[in-house]
Amino acid sequence: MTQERLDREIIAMRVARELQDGDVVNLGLGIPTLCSQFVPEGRTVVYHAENGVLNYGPMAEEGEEDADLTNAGGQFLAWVPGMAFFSSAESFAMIRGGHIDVSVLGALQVSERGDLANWMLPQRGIGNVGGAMDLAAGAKRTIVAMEHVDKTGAPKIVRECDFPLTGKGCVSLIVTDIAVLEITLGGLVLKETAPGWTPEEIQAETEPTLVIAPDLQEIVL
Amino acid sequence: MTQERLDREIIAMRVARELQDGDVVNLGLGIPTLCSQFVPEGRTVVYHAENGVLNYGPMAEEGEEDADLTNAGGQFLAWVPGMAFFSSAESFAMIRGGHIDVSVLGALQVSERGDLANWMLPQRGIGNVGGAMDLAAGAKRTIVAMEHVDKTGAPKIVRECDFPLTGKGCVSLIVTDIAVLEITLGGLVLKETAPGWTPEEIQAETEPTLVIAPDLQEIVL
Amino acid sequence: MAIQKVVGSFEAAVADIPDGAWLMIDGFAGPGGTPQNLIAALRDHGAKDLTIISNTAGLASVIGFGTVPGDRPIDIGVLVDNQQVKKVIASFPVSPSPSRPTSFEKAYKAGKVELEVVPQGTLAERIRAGGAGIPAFYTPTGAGTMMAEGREVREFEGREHLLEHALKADFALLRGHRADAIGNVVYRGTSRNFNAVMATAAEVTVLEVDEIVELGDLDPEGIHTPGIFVDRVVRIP
Amino acid sequence: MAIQKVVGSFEAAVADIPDGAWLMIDGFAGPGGTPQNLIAALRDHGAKDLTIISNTAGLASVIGFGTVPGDRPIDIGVLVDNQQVKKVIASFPVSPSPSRPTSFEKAYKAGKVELEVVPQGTLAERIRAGGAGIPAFYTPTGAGTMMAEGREVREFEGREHLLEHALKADFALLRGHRADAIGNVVYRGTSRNFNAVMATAAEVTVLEVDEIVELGDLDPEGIHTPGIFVDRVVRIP
Repeated sequence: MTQERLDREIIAMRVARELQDGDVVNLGLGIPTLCSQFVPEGRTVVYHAENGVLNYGPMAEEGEEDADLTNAGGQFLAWVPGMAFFSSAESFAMIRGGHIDVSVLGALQVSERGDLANWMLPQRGIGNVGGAMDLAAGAKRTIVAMEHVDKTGAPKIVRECDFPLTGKGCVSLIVTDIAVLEITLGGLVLKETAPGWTPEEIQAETEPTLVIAPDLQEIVL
Repeated sequence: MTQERLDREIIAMRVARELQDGDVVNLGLGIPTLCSQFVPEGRTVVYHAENGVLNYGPMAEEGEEDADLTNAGGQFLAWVPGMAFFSSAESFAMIRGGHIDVSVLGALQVSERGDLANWMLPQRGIGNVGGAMDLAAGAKRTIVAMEHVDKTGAPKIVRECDFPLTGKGCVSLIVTDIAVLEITLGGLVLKETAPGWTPEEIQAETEPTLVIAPDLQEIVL
Repeated sequence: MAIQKVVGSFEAAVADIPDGAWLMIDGFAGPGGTPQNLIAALRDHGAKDLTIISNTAGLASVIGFGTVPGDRPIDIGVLVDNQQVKKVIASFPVSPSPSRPTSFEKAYKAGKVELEVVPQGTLAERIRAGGAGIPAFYTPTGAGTMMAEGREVREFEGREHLLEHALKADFALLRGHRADAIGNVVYRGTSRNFNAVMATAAEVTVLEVDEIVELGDLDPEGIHTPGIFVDRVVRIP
Repeated sequence: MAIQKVVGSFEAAVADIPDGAWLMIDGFAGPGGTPQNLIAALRDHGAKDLTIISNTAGLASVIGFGTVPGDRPIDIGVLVDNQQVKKVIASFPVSPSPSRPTSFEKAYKAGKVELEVVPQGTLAERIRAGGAGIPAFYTPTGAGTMMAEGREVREFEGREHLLEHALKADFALLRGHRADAIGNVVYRGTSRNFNAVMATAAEVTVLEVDEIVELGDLDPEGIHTPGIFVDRVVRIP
């Protein structure tokens, strides 16, 4: 079997399986944004964007872009029935108040206890925190979607984050291009592997020691 | 000259002279409610009711009562152009945030330093605070409109309130049925008298010692 | 599966309210905004030992207060009468006139119900905080008064403030004007009062509404309570 | 005299902004909601040493971010370029990509401007608190991170929270969609973002709007910013 890294769409597809019928979901920039394309049939997900819109649907068609209708990343949305608009204060009251079921975020580092670092590269000396800290603190469940290692090949799943933190102990699931990992009180559990990857190979790209799930399986899409 | 106590309409008329063009005003129950009828010509006052309406106008005509359009006292209002509705949280954000220029309230007692007691008769053992404490704390200016003495003839303007307080040092002007008094750092100043009343007679119905304004005059309506 | 929050009866909408529940129920100076049908259903349902967070403790027994003559609307006074209420947290718990006591005042004086009086703005802000994930905040309201008793006092810019804590509830019983199937709601006029903020602060938010409309019929710019706050909607027949 | 908040020119609307003023200016990920005309007028006006509270510190120099191709909208980056800015308080101060630095990032690295980074929800809530008379509140956001530095940490229900203080400004420069002469305003779509909350927290609130309508033309149920928060409205020609 060829050992390949999953592409961004496949990561997003795996994350999308976590979204339950009726969930209110906030998708971060990058891979998380792609998740909305892959929600399993029969499930209705309510999308929240922190710039103040609920129940948004697809991106705007070319030529239909409207500066007054974007997601938090500045991507143009389509006008669909059922949307509701509100201010940033109300939007973050929803987030902080526990009204968002799932937040899907990218990450620079995640620790084995679920600490998240995703807003500042230390060497840049300046960064965009945006709504990430509020989402990390407020969403009922935080899922990280990311590449397993950084561009130099260094693990992004670490014992302790050395990048500035976004939130402590907030991440419950990590979906990467080679594995699905759950953060539990009993440790960092390897639940699923990408096709062709052994637990040992995944461990080699992961700093903390993995707990192998008794029902470890190939990634389910 | 006959010595009479001013009636409630005249008290309201005197208070109304304090309302400046463009002021945002919240009128309490009782005499304060009457003020809106007497705003001097040429001045536009914006009325705020704490149950969530701005720019309301007159009371509803008989037969036009609508349970969805009342002031905070449950009186029916008329639908007029320019109104805005909002929630109680937003309404009190306006009050607490200093966006109300003048609050006109009734009182059980006012102290010489402007402490206000208007929400509970101690002998009842239970009372309605409503929005009074928020208005006392938040309005830029609090004017009290009341009878000078209670039903037993006891002064309501006292050295220290012995009724439960609504707010400390919040009252700046008191308009009663016999006098207009200003609360200043230099003491409780008698500014205007009702027709036929001498400062001595007003002092006799007032517990703290009055400072007589150099420009003391008969009440200006 | 499409989201569907419309429930067929008031009875079904309150059926799972347990004894001892904390409720937020709208009620102002008159019937506007009061969920009269849900209150009646809760009376029939019979859950006891309720703690009710509301602006008033029921004023309908005081005739003519915000009420069209001849009308005697239902409010939480009926729950007090029915001995379902353990405690009320309110800003306006009694009649304006001592000579016309409400059901609540009589029960309170008989030692049958507890009361926490909260300034109206502090009540609204504590509920907002409950919905907004703010556990506590400082307010100038009530400093130097009885409300400071048992509360932390702290100065900001030379002025005393009180620390106030968030309020949340198990259920909110509210009244809206129009709603769609996914639970977007608009209120009408001053009936919005405590309804919109209470909708954010309960585990289960239930509204009775005048009208259920098609998805897209509500102006997306003018929705007062977005559907994520709403669990059940019942149309008033 | 009838209340009349409509001002004839952007120039007049910003003419009294002094050096050293604290400003709130809307700006999100794209031009939606950004008061481009008022920012341009402030650039021409020239007030210096400004402290600007905004979600971003200007992103227009990063092409294509929420922007229709070919368009290069004005944002607070032009005030940075014009050396009018002393400090920015923002949640999203720089380009998402380090390789495409904005004017602000260059000025910051050159030591010409100061920066306070605030989580977006904390920023919105601090502004709301400024408008709502809440001097300070506790939030779970940022606990256990750099944001806790220099802040009081306190546990509620076993969880760490930070004490955050209200933000206010001398002027707010905002963008609405429709307004009437007494200053009632509605926004359009996601352009509401920080505009509605900033409108409550400044001494002088100024909006540019697409349209001025007759009193009564705005739905009283759907007004996002009631006129008492608004001082000046300028129609975009």
